[in-house]
Amino acid sequence: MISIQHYLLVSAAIFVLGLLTVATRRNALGILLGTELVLNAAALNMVIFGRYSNHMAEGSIYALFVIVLAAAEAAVALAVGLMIYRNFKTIDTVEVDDLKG
Amino acid sequence: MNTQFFIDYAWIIPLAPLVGFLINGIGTFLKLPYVRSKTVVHTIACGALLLSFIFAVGVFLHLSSLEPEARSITRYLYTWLQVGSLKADAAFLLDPLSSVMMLIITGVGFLIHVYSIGYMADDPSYSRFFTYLNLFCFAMLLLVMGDNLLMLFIGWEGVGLCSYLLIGFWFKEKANAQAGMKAFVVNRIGDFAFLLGMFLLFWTMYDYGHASVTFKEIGQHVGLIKDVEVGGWPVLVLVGILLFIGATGKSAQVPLYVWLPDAMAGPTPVSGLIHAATMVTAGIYMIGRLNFVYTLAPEALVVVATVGAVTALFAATIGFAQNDIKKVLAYSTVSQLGYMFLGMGTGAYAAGIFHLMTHAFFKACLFLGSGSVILGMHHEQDMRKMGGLKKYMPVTYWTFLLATIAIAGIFPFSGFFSKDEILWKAFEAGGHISSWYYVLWGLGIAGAMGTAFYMFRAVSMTFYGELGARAHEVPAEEASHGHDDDHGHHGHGDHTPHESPKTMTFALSVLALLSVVGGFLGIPYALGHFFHVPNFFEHWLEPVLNHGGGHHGGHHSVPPIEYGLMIFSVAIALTASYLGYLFYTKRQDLPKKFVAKFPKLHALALNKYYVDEIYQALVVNNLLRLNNFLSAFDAKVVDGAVNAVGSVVRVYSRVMGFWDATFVDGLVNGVAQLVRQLGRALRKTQTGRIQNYLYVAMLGVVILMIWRML
Amino acid sequence: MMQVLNNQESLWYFLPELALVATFVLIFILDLLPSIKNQKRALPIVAAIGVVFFLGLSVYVQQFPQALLFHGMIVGDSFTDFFRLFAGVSTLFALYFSVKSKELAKVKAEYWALILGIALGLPILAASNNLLMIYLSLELVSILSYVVVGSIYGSRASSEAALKYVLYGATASGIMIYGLSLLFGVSGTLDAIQIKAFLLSHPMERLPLFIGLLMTMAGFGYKVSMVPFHMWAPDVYQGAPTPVTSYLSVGPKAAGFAILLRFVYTALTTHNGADFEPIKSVDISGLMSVFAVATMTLGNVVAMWQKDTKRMLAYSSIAHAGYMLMAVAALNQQAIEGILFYLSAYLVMNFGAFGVAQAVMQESGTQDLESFKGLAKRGSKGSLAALAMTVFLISLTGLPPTIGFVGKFVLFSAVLEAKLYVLAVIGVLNSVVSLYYYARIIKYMYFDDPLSEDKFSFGSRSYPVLITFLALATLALGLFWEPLSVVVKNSAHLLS
Amino acid sequence: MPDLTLLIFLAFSGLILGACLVLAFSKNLVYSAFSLLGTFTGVAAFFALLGADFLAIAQLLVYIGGIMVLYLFAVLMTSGIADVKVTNRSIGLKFALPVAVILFGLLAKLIFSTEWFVVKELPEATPTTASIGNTLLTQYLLPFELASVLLLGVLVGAVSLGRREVKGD
Repeated sequence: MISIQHYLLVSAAIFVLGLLTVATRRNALGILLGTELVLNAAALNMVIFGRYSNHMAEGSIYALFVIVLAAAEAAVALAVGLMIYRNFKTIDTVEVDDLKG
Repeated sequence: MNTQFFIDYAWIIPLAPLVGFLINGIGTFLKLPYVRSKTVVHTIACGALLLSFIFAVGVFLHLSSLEPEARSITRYLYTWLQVGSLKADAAFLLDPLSSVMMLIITGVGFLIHVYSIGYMADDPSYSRFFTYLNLFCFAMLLLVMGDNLLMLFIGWEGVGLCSYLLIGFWFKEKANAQAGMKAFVVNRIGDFAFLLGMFLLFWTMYDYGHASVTFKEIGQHVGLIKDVEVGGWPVLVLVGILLFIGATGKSAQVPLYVWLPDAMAGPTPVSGLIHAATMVTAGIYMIGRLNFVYTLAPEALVVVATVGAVTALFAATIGFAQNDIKKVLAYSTVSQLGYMFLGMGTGAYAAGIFHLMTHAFFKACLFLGSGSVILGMHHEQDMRKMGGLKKYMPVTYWTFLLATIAIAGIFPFSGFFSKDEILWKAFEAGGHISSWYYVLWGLGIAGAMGTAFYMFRAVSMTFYGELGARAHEVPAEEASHGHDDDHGHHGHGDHTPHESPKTMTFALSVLALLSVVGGFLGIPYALGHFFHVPNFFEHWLEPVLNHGGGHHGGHHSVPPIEYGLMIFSVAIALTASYLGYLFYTKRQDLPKKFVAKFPKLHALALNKYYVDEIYQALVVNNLLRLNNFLSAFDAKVVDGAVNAVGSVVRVYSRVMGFWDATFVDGLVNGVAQLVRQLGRALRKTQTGRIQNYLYVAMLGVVILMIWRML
Repeated sequence: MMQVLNNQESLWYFLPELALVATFVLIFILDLLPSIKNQKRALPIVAAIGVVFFLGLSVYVQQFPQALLFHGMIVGDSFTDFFRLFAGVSTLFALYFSVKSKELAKVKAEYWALILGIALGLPILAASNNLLMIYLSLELVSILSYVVVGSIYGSRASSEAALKYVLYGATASGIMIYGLSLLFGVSGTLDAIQIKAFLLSHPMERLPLFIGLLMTMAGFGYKVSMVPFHMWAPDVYQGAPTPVTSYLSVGPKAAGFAILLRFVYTALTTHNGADFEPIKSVDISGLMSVFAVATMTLGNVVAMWQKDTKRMLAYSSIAHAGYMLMAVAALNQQAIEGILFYLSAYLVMNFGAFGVAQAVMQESGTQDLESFKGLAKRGSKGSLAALAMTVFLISLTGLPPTIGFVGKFVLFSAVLEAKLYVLAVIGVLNSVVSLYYYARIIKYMYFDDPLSEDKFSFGSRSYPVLITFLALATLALGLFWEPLSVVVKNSAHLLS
Repeated sequence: MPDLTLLIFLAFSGLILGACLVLAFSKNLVYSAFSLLGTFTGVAAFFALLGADFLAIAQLLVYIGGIMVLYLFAVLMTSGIADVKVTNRSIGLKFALPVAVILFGLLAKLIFSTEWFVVKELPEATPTTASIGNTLLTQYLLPFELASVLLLGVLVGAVSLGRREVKGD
């Protein structure tokens, strides 16, 4: 039988790999892909807990909002990414480091 | 005359200078036409002080008409702040102590305002100067009139602010601006301790159900926390010492005195008002006001007395070898403040406050006299270029001489009464409290001898002999002209010294008169009982300072030793005075021989015991060396790997270096340097790369998780 | 148990926000009219009028009894009312400085609308009682901020700031909702009040609570720029348009503190007379102390090295967050009052400092701190600017007689009342350190020679008036702060 | 029967983890972007397994139909369609990887040591669409409306950032 822990473990793996991605990728879009993983892990967690605590509606709605907001965030982030590409001719974040110190 | 009126309107005392400040300040700031007229400016400024003085006198008269026990009136204005259990009113406490301080501030302040009319006559920033002066008086009055610690602190910070403004008055000169910054930073250290002490007192009282910052309530309930300890220390001793550290900053005691001599960069009236007569006495006033705390903390009192006595002697010996007339007076001020602290630390609060008052008279007179000399000499401060001024500036000479006799402690001038009272109380405490006080008394006597010597040295060099007879002693590289007080005026045609204008000599004369007779307010019982003259001053302050422990009042029998000590100290003062006169007039060969024989000793005093250099060598240089080491380390690590982990390691090592140095050296410049190094290291973590930022966030979460899970 | 209102009943409480939404939409509609589109000032004025309506209605709704609104989604209490006013006032300042900004001369209608959108998010974030509302309103503020940060066309700095902000924000909010999901997982509810009820009736081990809280702090901490979630702030503050920077450092930061306070106090502590006790053994106080010390120390020591005006102010802003976090660690009623008071003080002095900085930077054309040199000697406007800046800097340092001193005083009182002596000492030491970099600007302005001989000009007649007003407010509130402290005292009661 | 569910679970877990690993470590950005498809599908399957039918569909539609396509466009626009090396290199992996491993360990410890809020008897999964709709329009009306304001803002904001893109050329 699949227990809650199994689900949570998969979700934790997604979360950690997402964080690893954002902390190491050079390409701005690569980092964004990582954030999608982090958000998906959280949404999955909500559904898992909603299911096992018999608060399905709440968990689902939360996950739904996560999906919606992730989409919104991605739209803005990609627009910003295109802007960066215009101004820097690259989306390699290692080269986008005028501001530092 | 119904003096109740003055009590009802006591708020006019601080308000008048504030209004003067606002009128002149706004005019100056907006460049309104009326500030172009010097008459308008100084009429407003002096008028404000005069009004305050009249009301201060009124308050004094009213208080003296009351029964001694009733002489404490709180004038409530409005609730200034209230947070939780902390409540502080804007309220004025009118009692014998604050009324004495008010009289000194407004009285001496008024004279110095009048003096400045002449002194600053040709300065382009005339109105700005009077603006600051008024602001200062306002802040100082807040400090002494506030009925709670918070108002005292506000005034404390306010007078500091004015002091920096006035030191840096001619801020076009870098040295002045730097002197202002030095004073600012040194005082911050003191203020930090002061705040801590204040909070500690408040919260300890809070724990015992009497949270209050007003002096009256602290005084009533402080007994409750007499035996409370924090980390093995009686809390009141900690409070006393912390507050005293604040006082060493503001009142220029060892080791935080270094700013005061530099502060002489400001205009001379400012030196007279702020750095001699009033602001620097804030620390004395604070101890007097909180005497009930100190009385319960005898260990703190010993610290106060010791620091005071050491400062008194230490600064006096530096005074021996100074050639700048204002520097002599500056070190003399440091030394005299030391006496006051010695008095406070002995538990003889009234004597300390008494010396505060007489000192305000004669030191203001001396400073203003030196200003008059400087002006007469066309902005020359080096005494070696002076001499023989007696005949050119008679009024200045006589007033200066009288004040010098007063400060030297020669009977029956004011300085004798106050200083002798302090020394006697210290001696007496040697028998009553601990024989340690005998040592302090010895330091004090030695300092008194030094004071008489260097003051007469100054008089001789300035006023006797021939003008410029000593100028050849000035090394060529030092022969700069009027480096401090130069505000570019005076047609430089006539170089003969001349007497100063009437406004200045008037102020000098009044102050000289006070220096001569001021002492009779506090005639010691030992002398007074022959003529049935009581010690007015001590009686006046008794309602405030009656917690003085076992050895106040009494006085029914006078031990013969007291007369002996009196004669002894007068004899010492006379001898030293004569030596000071002799060495610098008839037998000028003697000091030269002395210098030739003990060049090192002389150089030591001339260079102020190399304290500045020691600070530099011990602290700054060592830390610079450490910094070099760190920088080298830095370069290697940076070359190795520019990445987040490298930065973390660097930060860690810096932090460790920082802690080491703090505990090993722990002084101003050094800590500042290390904080800067820490900042530079931490700054490198901000690499400009977003994934590093996210990595730090992840790392932070993981570290905190580990911290809690293990 | 307090009243829980349904959707229709709650609408009355929601009038101020509805006014903002209406203005938000109205701006897009007006933008379609050619006559308005060509009027450069028309849309910001409409936006400002909308905010004024919002403020008026906020005062109006204060008369309603406190209640849980929209089935417990948000809380209508005096704490919310306070942050409505706070958001409104700070938005008005942001609008004014945006109008006067040369960087933003070319912005279109959407900029003004998005500022209003952010303003809408602030009070809702402060009022959120439900984990979903927390996430949603936080994202509302964040996502719209990403856009306005990048609103200078063709500017490398602006676009770099936007990129860093969006990547950091997305990750931080991701970590936060993961943490919130853990809290949901142990309590089975999304409602903060019910989480506390559950935790009280079901004692449980600290670990999941602690980790949930820690991860949640990533989201809150990134909003208030708390170490180690602060790293976006210097870069974004430097690159963003100056009015946006000043807005971010006041409005969203305050809302971040609001939700931090509300969440910690509602869900994780119990009321015990005047004190708050953390539930079970979740050491909130210890955790927040660590954050506070790291935040203020880092902000202050790194600020000393900055040569860029906005970057320096960014680190200063981090340091100030640290001071307030210290009070969060105190966990008492005074701490809430202290933070609300300090936020108000910070609003006045920070907008003042940013206002002068913006004028100086526009006049000199650079963000270099050295453009402040000799400001006091450059004509009457120059000395006004220098004097006002000095007041703001003294206030930011926390010296009397300014509101900054009173604010610090109140904060430290709260910390000491909680007996966190070490924390207070570190805080005071930090204040001393901050003196160095603030005093440096004062030195530049008064003691150094000007780089330019021209008389200084604000470039607008109303600008110096506003700056003077802020400077006077900084001083006046430092001396007569009773009214503000009464407001704060009344607002510091969280409904739970 | 339980074995079948377990099998499905394991299969999709494998899919998710594999996709995530590709996403995190592949040197080619296009591969990473496509691997997101695997993760999203896997998570959608998990939603289905957990009985969240509506959410599973939404995940497929929004993520795979919307976000995925958006990403691919962005990848191609910023890298140039003709550009063959769409690199997606990593930096600091040797520092981040240990931290990530530790984090996963800590989370695993947390997951297994915590007593989660779980009902004794898991009810049968019922269709959730209706209840979600109901709840959204009653209890969760405010977030629902607020999200619409947010989306309007995002729409305008993203367009405004992008519009300049066109105008600049």
